[in-house]
Amino acid sequence: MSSVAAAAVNERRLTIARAMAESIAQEMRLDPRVFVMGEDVGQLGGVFGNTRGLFDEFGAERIRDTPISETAFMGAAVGAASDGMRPIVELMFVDFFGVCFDAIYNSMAKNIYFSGGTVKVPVVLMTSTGGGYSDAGQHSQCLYATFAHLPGMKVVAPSNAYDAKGLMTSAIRDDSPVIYMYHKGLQGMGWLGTEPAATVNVPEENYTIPFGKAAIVREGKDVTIVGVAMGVHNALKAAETLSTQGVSAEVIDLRTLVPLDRETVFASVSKTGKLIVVDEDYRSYGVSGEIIASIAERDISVLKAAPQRVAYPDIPIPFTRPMEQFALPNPEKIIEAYEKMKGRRGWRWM
Amino acid sequence: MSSVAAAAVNERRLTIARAMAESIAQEMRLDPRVFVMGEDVGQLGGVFGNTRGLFDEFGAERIRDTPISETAFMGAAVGAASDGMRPIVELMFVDFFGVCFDAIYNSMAKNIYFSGGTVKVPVVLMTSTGGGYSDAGQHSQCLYATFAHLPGMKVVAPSNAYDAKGLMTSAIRDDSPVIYMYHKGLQGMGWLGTEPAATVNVPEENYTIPFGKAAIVREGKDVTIVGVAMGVHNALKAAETLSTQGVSAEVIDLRTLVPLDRETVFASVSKTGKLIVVDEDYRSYGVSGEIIASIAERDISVLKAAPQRVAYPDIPIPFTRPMEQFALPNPEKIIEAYEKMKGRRGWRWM
Amino acid sequence: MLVSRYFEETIETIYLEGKKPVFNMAKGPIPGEMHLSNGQEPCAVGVCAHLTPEDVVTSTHRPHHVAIAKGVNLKKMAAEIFGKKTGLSGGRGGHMHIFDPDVNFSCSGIIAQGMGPAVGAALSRKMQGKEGVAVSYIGEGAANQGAFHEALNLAALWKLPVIFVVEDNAWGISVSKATSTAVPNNAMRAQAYGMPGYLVPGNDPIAIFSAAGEAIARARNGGGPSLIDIETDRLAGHFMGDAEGYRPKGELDTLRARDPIPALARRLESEDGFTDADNAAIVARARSAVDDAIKFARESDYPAPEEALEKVFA
Amino acid sequence: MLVSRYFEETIETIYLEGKKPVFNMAKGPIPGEMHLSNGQEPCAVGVCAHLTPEDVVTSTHRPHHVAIAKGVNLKKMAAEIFGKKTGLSGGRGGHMHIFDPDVNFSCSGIIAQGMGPAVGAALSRKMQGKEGVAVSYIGEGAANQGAFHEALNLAALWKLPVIFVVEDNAWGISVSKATSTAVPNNAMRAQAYGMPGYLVPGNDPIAIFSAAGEAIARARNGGGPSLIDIETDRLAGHFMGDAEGYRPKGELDTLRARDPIPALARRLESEDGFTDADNAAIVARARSAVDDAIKFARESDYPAPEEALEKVFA
Ligand SMILES: Cc1ncc(C[n+]2csc(CCOP(=O)(O)OP(=O)(O)O)c2C)c(N)n1
Ligand SMILES: Cc1ncc(C[n+]2csc(CCOP(=O)(O)OP(=O)(O)O)c2C)c(N)n1
Ligand SMILES: [Mg+2]
Ligand SMILES: [Mg+2]
Repeated sequence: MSSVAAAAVNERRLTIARAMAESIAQEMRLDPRVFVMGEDVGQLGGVFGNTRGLFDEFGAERIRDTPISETAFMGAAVGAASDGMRPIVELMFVDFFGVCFDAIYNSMAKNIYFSGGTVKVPVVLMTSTGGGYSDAGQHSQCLYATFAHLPGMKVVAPSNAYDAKGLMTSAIRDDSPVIYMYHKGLQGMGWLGTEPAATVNVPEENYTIPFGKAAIVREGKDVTIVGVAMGVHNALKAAETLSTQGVSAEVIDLRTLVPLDRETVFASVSKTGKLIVVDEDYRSYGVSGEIIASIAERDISVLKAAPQRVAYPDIPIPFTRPMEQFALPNPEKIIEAYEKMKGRRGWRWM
Repeated sequence: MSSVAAAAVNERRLTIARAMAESIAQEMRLDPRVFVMGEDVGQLGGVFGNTRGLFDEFGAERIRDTPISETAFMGAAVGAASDGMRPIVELMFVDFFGVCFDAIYNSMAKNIYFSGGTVKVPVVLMTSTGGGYSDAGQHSQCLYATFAHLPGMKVVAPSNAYDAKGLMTSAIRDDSPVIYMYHKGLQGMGWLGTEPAATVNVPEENYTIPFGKAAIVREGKDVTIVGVAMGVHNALKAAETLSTQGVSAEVIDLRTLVPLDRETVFASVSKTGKLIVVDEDYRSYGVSGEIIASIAERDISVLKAAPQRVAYPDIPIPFTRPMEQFALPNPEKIIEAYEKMKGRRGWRWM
Repeated sequence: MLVSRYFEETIETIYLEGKKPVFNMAKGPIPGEMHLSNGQEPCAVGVCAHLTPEDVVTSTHRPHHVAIAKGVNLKKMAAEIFGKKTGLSGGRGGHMHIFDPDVNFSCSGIIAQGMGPAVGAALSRKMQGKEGVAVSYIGEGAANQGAFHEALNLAALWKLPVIFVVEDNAWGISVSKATSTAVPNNAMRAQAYGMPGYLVPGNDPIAIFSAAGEAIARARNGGGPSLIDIETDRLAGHFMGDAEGYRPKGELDTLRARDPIPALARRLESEDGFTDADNAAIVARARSAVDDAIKFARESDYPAPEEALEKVFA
Repeated sequence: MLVSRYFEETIETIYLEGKKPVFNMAKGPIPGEMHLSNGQEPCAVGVCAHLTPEDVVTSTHRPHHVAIAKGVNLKKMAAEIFGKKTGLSGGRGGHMHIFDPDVNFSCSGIIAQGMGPAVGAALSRKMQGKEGVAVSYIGEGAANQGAFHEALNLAALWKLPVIFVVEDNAWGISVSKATSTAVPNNAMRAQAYGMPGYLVPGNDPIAIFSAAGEAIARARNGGGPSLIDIETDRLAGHFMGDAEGYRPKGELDTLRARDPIPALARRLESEDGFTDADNAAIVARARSAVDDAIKFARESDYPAPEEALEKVFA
């Protein structure tokens, strides 16, 4: 069921934070092995609200506040998962991965392989991403490619509450580690400011969204704009503006970076001939390069113009508003990228 | 001075390990602020030989064995560097970055920016990369893109001893953090097996090699093969074979990933029309995607065929020889990539 | 303590500008997270009173009080917090990334990640034969981070002039010390590194001053590192906007009643003949220093957006 | 101990096949790094003798002795070390990545990174109300890694049934304990977490057995974690190919003279009437178990290269 279809049958609008919490609660009711561990996930309900209400329902054993010991509790998630539990762990900001990444990328991600598949590692690691509210260089990063580059982790990044719930349910039921990256600017926490379009109708009942299936969130024929999480909203806004200029943009929400739905992107670019990738993660060696290369290596003849990227520059994230806003992707930059395509050598109108 | 020129004037052949140690020793003699910290760098001379002989000359104060406390000593390097020293730290295997990456990517890499340039962070972090000798999934990775993706670190990866020395000297003299990635299979340690072509003539005197200048290590006109470290040797071998088939391949050694010399690659591809990227790091969201995207976004009309990548598949590195060798890039795969280009839609002979 | 307290109170007011009626961190003249240090001033002054600009201090996400005690340029710090061009880093760092090399002050927003750098700075002093000790501040929550263990071991092993200061305000965001820490205090953990550990209860600047004096003198004399564990109070929320629903009822009232600033004034009055006039003079000095700094920050220009691209490398 | 010792000796011989005259790790029937456990057998058997297959053990880069004591399938382990299809993971993991879920054994080649998983397994048991303790092995070098601190605190805080075992062989590759550790032993660090710490000198399996018995019983009875610090000897190089130039002259001779295996035989002879015939019988059983395992490994097929692409996800 697509987001659009969901909206038709259901009138209940949830924020991403509440959609995540609802999925977790439903899975916890169904499966006693599911539990949550992390900093401030208990009584506080998570700094970003995605465990709100769970402590009251499930108590301190299953909604477990931890010390600020990410290496220990990420490792503990691996051990508990291999021992039959299904932990959901929270890394409060993805920026903090550096204090505990070994437990994640060398154990959580690889133990299935190292054991030849005899050990399962059903961990969901949920972590907040993104900036835009002046939280500076250690609290605003996306780091999508940092996780997606390394083997053994599925990587999920919802752009709206409907997907957030379905992807969370899929993640909890998966026997492999899933990195669930939620964007603070979409979370629906008023104090962070929020993108209203991320708060959508969400069915009350359980449902799953398969990994590796991108969503075409707007159809079009002149240019394909690919994004994830906040990038999707920037793309949709740009598409709206472009449509007033007679340009029909197709917008693709990747939804998961691993597995990556190259097929859907390729099919779209085959149709439109033009590709723009929007990414709030750092530009070089990242998502934008991967998407462009995935198309180019398969068949460059589908590209009717040099593909463009609108990504975060290769700089630490600055605190001050003028600098941060300057550096962030936005709809204007996407439109500019489209305009630029025309001026480039390599641009050939069909 | 190019490697070829160096060979002409100097008859002294060094391994990369010895070239690194020589550069470090020379800089330590010139500058009392330079010192080395890491595990087994002292009397043992480094597990991979790059501090051999230094302990005897400089003693335990300046060639400093550490506990297995990477977070503390990476952090200490940052603190010492900001206080006027010029530490060289070793992370024994790059695979271990996960236990200490915060100190690296959130402090070492960002403190210059956070301080608005008022603090300098002259750290060289040297670390071993690469597999091929069955050291399995936690001791064989390259992780080039993991470092190159994140802002604030220069990333260097020599393919031969001449470059190794010059790049090390540049790294030590740089006021910004430099990640110096040396490939175990090029290091010249007999016990690891070694690529003989990495051991080349090295001048005894000091010299620097600028960052961000790729080297054209073989000129050609039909296809551009881009690589780094071990990838360069695979590319050169493939080029040799291709030449017997009448195909003239140009081989580019990137030498540094940050800064990345996109100009040289673009100029070469503009000439040859065809691009193959060789990368021992994981395929997705990595170096190979970045190089291809860098060309495509600039001007797709220079690409006369779909660019190809020969990279490590998105799997943890297997121990057993048949599996590991199957997964590694090699000259045959490069030749195959060239062959494949012809069969593809998107291939257009000039 | 007064400069620090007035600074925080002033920041608090300004921070809320533009964030009402709906609190939104992104808005107002000071956007982003804001961790105030109200109540923890004794930890800052009690230790830093022994330091010179040459000494090194690394601090945390809650850095203002320590920065002020260490002598960080107040105007430039205020301007930094406002994101202005005249700020310490021209607005790139912000409130959690205060760097002032003139007085060897820096901090990190990542828990416990100032510890390694402090050890390194101390190593640098030792290797260069230069004067100076390094002081690393962390919270009691941070003391359960691996970096704590590694840094203490390394400092003790190499006998470096470092003083580790734990500001134990009993909370790490919403997680109490009892929920995070297997032992009653962190001073006892010093034994695990063979270093002296001091437990200073009572949020008492004089007691802190005395413990710190001993530890710092030892470090200066080549006697190696120490750990000082200070029981202090966080009088504000973890960050601004924190509703503090996790605090036991009445806790805040108790803490406010023992606010260290009036407590010290009372003590000075009774013990040292400190008068209302003395107090007024100090208060006035503090206010004017803060007001000047805030004025400077307010009146300074924002940097040009494109400056974001500069200063990535040295 | 005998199975383990013969296993290592056999591996040692085979490892060198194809690596002469020039030692090259990449060559021979067993490529890659090889960390042998000769001399450390008491740490394995003294603790694991108390365990059932249900109990969880996490080990290190030097895992064979512990794996054997824990009851890991010897044939499949040998085959894994040879990189064969019949190996525990079909050759994907190799010697540093021995996983046998049938007896709840696993390891990591990254220093101290088995500790968190052991804590998690113990948490799992506690939450599920299932039987079983978790034992986490590390070396004395690893005890200076941050994970040590975090894992011990978490285990103590949550009162989990974990036993942390430090195999102190006095070396971390070429770095001596004195060069890496600020305190004389790691047992004393247990205090920093309010948990009992045992120091067991003498590389003595009986003493280890007795300390472990106490600690494991406490864990089984809900009494929470303990730390056991064992002074043991590494009779081989750090890994094969290590020339050990860093060892003080004569050290190896001293260690060999106190090899725990003959020492135990002598003790059993004098104290328990253990005879030469008893010894011969045990030796024969051990040899035949190892020989069978090695034969199985040798005769097994290699996996197909393309299998490399399988088992990345569950
Ligand atoms: C490694 C890491 N984990 C988590 C956080 C998020 N965080 C910021 S402050 C904080 C609580 C810190 O508590 P404490 O160390 O006691 O300092 P306090 O806030 O009380 O001053 C947490 C968990 C972080 N910044 N870094
Ligand atoms: C985080 C990390 N750092 C460094 C290494 C490299 N390394 C492998 S074994 C070893 C020494 C370990 O010493 P110890 O813990 O005493 O175990 P032992 O080898 O003596 O059994 C080192 C440094 C590693 N595997 N992981
Ligand atoms: Mg606190
Ligand atoms: Mg050891």
